[in-house]
Amino acid sequence: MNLLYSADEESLRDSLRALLRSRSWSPDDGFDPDVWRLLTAELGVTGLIIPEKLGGAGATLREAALVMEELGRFLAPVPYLGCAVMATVALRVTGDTQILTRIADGSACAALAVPFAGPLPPVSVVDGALTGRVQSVADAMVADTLLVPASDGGLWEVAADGPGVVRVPVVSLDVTRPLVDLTFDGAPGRPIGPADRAVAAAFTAGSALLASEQLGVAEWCLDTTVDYAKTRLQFGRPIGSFQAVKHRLADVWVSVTQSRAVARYAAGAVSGPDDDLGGTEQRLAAALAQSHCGPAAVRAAEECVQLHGGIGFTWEHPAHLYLKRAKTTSIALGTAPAHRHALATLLTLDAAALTEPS
Amino acid sequence: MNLLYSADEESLRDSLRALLRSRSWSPDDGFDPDVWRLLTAELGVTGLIIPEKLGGAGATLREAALVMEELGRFLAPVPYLGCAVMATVALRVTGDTQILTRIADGSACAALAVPFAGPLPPVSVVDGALTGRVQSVADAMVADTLLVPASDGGLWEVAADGPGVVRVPVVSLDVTRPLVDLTFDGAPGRPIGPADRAVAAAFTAGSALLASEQLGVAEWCLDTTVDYAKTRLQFGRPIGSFQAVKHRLADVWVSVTQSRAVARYAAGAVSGPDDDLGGTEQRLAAALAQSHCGPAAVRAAEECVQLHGGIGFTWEHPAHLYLKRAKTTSIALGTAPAHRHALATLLTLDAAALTEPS
Amino acid sequence: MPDVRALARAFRENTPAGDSADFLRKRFDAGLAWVHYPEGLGGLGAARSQQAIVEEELAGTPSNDPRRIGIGLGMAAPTILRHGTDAQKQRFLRPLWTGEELWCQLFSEPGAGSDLAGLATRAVRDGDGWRITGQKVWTSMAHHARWAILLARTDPELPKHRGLTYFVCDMTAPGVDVRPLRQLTGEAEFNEVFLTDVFLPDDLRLGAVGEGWAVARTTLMNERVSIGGGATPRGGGLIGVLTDLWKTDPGVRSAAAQDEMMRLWVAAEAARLTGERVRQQLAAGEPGPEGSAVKLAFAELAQKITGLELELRGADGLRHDDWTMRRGELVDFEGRSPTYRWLRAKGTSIEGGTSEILRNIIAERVLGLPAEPRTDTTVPWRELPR
Amino acid sequence: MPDVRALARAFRENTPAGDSADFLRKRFDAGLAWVHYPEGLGGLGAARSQQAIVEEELAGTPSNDPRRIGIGLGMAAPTILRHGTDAQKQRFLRPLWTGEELWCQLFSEPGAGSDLAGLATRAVRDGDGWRITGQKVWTSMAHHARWAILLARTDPELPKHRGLTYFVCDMTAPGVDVRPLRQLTGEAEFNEVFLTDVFLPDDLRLGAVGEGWAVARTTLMNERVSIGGGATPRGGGLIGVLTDLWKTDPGVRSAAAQDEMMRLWVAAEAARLTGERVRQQLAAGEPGPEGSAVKLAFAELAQKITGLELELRGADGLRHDDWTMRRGELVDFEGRSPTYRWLRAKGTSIEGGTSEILRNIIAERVLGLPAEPRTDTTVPWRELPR
Repeated sequence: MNLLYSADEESLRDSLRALLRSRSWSPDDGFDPDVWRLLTAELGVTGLIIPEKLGGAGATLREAALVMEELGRFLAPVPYLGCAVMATVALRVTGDTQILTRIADGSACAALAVPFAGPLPPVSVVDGALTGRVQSVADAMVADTLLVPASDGGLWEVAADGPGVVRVPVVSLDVTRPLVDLTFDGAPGRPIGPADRAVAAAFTAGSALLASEQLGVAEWCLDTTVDYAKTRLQFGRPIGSFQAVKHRLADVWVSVTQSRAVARYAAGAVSGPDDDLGGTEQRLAAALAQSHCGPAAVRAAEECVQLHGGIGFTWEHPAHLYLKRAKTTSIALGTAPAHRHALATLLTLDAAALTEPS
Repeated sequence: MNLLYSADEESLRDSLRALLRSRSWSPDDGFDPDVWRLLTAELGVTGLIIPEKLGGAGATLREAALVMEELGRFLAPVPYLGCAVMATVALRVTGDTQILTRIADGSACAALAVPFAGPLPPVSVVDGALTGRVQSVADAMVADTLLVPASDGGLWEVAADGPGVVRVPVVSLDVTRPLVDLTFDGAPGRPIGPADRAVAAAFTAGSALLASEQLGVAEWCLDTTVDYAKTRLQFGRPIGSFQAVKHRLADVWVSVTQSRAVARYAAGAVSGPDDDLGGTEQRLAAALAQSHCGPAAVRAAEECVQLHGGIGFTWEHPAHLYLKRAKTTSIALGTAPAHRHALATLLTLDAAALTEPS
Repeated sequence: MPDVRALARAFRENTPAGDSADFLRKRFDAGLAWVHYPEGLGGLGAARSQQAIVEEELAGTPSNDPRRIGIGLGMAAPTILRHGTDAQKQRFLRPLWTGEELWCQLFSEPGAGSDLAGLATRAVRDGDGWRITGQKVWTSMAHHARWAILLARTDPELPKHRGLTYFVCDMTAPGVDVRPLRQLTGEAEFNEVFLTDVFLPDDLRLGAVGEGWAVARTTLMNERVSIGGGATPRGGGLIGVLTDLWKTDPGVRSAAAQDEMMRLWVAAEAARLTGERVRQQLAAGEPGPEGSAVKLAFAELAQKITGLELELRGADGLRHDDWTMRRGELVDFEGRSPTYRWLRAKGTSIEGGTSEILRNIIAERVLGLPAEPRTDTTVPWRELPR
Repeated sequence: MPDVRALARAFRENTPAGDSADFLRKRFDAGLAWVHYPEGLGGLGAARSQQAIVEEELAGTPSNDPRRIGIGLGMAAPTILRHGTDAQKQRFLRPLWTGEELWCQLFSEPGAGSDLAGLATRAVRDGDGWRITGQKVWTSMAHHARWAILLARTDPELPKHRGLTYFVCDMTAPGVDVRPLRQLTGEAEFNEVFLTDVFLPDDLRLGAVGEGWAVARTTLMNERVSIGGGATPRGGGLIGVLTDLWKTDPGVRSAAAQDEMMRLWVAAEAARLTGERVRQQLAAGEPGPEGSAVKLAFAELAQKITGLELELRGADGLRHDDWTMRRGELVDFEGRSPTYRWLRAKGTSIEGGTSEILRNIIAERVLGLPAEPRTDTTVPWRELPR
């Protein structure tokens, strides 16, 4: 599998950076509607993985991974993961065209109504309406369309501001990706297909691509810390000239370098036909990606805070935003230990499942 | 509990060091009979924890822990752990006086016929004679008396060079504490009491005191590496003036400092009456000691090899002997994960045993 | 040797405990504040270990709040005792100990964190006093403090350690501007303190002009000793929070997590026993450097334990309690949300000497490893790159 | 651009494979040894990536043993190619590649490990040649080698990097004494080489007098590139040994150990994919510094995986296979006992550049962090403390 960036990807990266570099966000920004609009209108990346015949760019998840990487690096407060990756993949799997067309042209923003971490709660269907509670949902505050896996086995389209839907913002640890608690109380909706495969595919794709976001986060942390270490003087020397600082940054670089290979592999693995998204190799690549890239981002962010010393501990310096993003993503869509357990199962190494050798 | 060294202990330490400093061992020495004799005759430490009325010094396991520490520091090839700690504790618990009297006057050397790591194998009793195999037994090559837990529930005294006993030396990873495979084929013996409590007490005492040996090993590694780092010049400076080397040695010092507190605590915890040796606090202290001090010694030894560079990787430099001792002791009498599991059970934190909260 | 127990008993019998401040002043005057201090300065010249007897005998009587007076007690007092004039000792120690006057520390600056001796706050002679100008940072309690211990540069032409002078700063003096400094927890537990032409009379100078670094070493040494902290019971503190969660919430349990939790339990217990051993050494009159091992281990553990707690909580670990800016003066690791604990713990390896500086100190002062080649200690401060 | 595939096919069709050495010499002369080398020197001046085509076409024909000729191939050859005279290239490259003449490396010394440029072996002019005296260590293959690449000091009055000269050392010359150096595995995989007044004619000098360091950098750069190593399949190598044990021996399995093993599996797979990405970069003509990440990770992983294996094996992990001193030339991590693996792995973070030096290089050359203040590069070598 090709683990490098293509020329097209590098060019997309340049465009994204040019757009994102011109913005800045405060620790209180949970959503930047302008950037979201520009991503749709100028770069068309919200419809990147939507088929061309539905108005999208018809690209693969590899390119979307590149977008995730840059959004992570800039910590752009936009619902790309929830809408343009996970909801989109779920819709692709169900064969929906209506909503995808609207996502592609920027007139809709969808979110899967699933907890960002933890098991799916039951949402029951009575007389064509939904009732239930789903907590800690990502990217749903700004969505207009909710995709709800219901207890009838279907994935339902529900208008986010429709009757019977209450959205309560959560005080999120990561304020740049706000969570919301959803309550459905007889909310009308429309089933668009079976939920199981769609949601599973969305999680596999989401886990695989979240690794690229984590890579971007880790890269920002490393770059920022290296820059600081070159210019911050203590004892008459840049602190980056001290060997212990060097070695720790070298170790972070090694881990980020590995994240790049792992994230590229995961992105490539999930870039085939949607039918493959339930495959062993895809799930393995996604679990590997989360097992490695999540902890790697946390470590890079922790070193960023620590090596900045006091200033890294302030509200004013952005390091804490990356720390919070890194930690929450290492929990979201499954913690590293949970992904390692999944890997053991996929590799037939799980002790509980192994029988005596013949 | 007093975690410091008493004046008597410091004075014992001085005597031990004076004796041990005058000796040197090659990587091929598995036993030094002269030192063993001197430890008995000059310092009387082989009978340290044997009651005075049996000719011993009537001291507690705290003092024996101090001996372990110094033997570990010098890596003295003598069967102190096997004979003067574990076999002696087992004999104390069974109430034996005969063998203890002979250990105290140096005329006997006993060893528990149990694997240095792993579960007890069955040794069966037929017509008052023993049959079975016990592999990887420590300190048994030089013992004249074997204490064998047999399947009748008894602890048997068997003459090591008697009929029906075959001892085959093992190629041991730690050549300074050679292991031996024992085969009993109708070996005559004498039951001296029930085995269960005696063996369990010996393991608790052994685990607790092995931590002091591991402390001594780690101290040697730290001291030796610090000395080397002060004198080895590269790039025109002592390598110990490089910050990364400093920080790693500081971390080893922290871990050794903790080992000292933990090992002292464990030694104190097992220094009460023999009846207490099966108590929760004693088992907890022993498991804690092995959970911390084993890995700490391995780490100190690994840093010793690494920071010595090429010379640390040679047969000629003693670092590898400490590395091998550290690693084998971290496996012997239970690995750190096994001890952590025991701790979880003792603390009612074991998930399997925890029931739903009421 | 004074019979401390008898004195404490007699004091308790003879002193009405009605007014708390008055009781504490009387206790100070009776030499029962800190018995190892000299007579007349709150002590009896007794052994430090005798203090436990006093605390035992006076248990239940009015007491100062050790967390509010911590900086005064741990840092200002020993420095004043060692380097102050008689007048300074008489003036400052009693209200410091009773808690009537709180203290803060004006040492760190934005450009002088680990490299404290590189600080830039200037003190310039002005008649019978000094004019102080500069910016200090990471100052807890500054908004409550009556006094501060202050390190300022009196001679920029000397090498950096030699141009410093130590002052007591009047926090009510004109030109002292205290501003909250918000941290990644959302709280403002610390302050920035801007000093603009603050006048301090010369009798607020502590020690000789140019001797500030030597005086500050007394302060810093005592800071490190006091950081070892008090006794906690086994399984207490942050590890207790984690094991309580484990015991009460079956949803967080898994075999892999159990081993991870037990690793932390072992590390916490090893650190706790090390702290216990440090206290025994102190009590035996054999203070050692092991306190720094306790601080290093605590910082690492606090971060790992709280990090694991968030992981175990899963979705709940993504939710914070409150980002409202507030003045959090006393750190409460156990009372607030798991996310607060985790965030606040990140400060433990930075405040009171970073873990990096602590490792340097261990390596050089405990292990005796050679110092790095340095050039910043011999040239005039003014010429140093900044 | 030569049609490499056609040339290789034609060569295979027209060349009898009876005598292996003869076949390899002919292959060299046909430019199919290393196609990116110049014509006449075993190559065709083609792209490095074309070599894969040759290997494909010549699969199954006689080949050299890459492990025995590794030092020659990876270090001596690129250095000779870049810095050698035409005569040297003609003389050395062919038998080096065919394996008829093996090579070793005489760089490290007891007093110059990480600080290679501090080496003390002297080379003194003697007529039309040089007299070499000194001691080298960690020399693999020295007891088989016909030639060595040698770094020696020709001018001790110059700063250390500037007084070095690079030679080809004739290992059969009088005064060359090769002695086995026993390692903690019990084996003697390496040698000490004592050089006593060894005469080397001046035509064995590689590069100009005093340019030894620049020449050595070519060697070292190629050593680091080659250390990235070849492709292994997922789950292969040491992690495969561990998972095979896990699969076949139920006694080693536990929930805690499983998570630990899976951590290592993840780390091994991450390192493997990183190596794969490095090879893709090389193939795409964009070599990067990521190879050093692979070496660092491999060293750490090899030690952790083999250490866990011993733990899992319990009692069996206490038993070694054989301490007999032997000449172990080729490292075999998988064929010998678990204890051997574990011990040998300790060398992976020392040999070929310690992990510490590698981190320095990453920090300074990749991340661009400033160098430490140095004094050893400007004074004459003779005056340096040793």
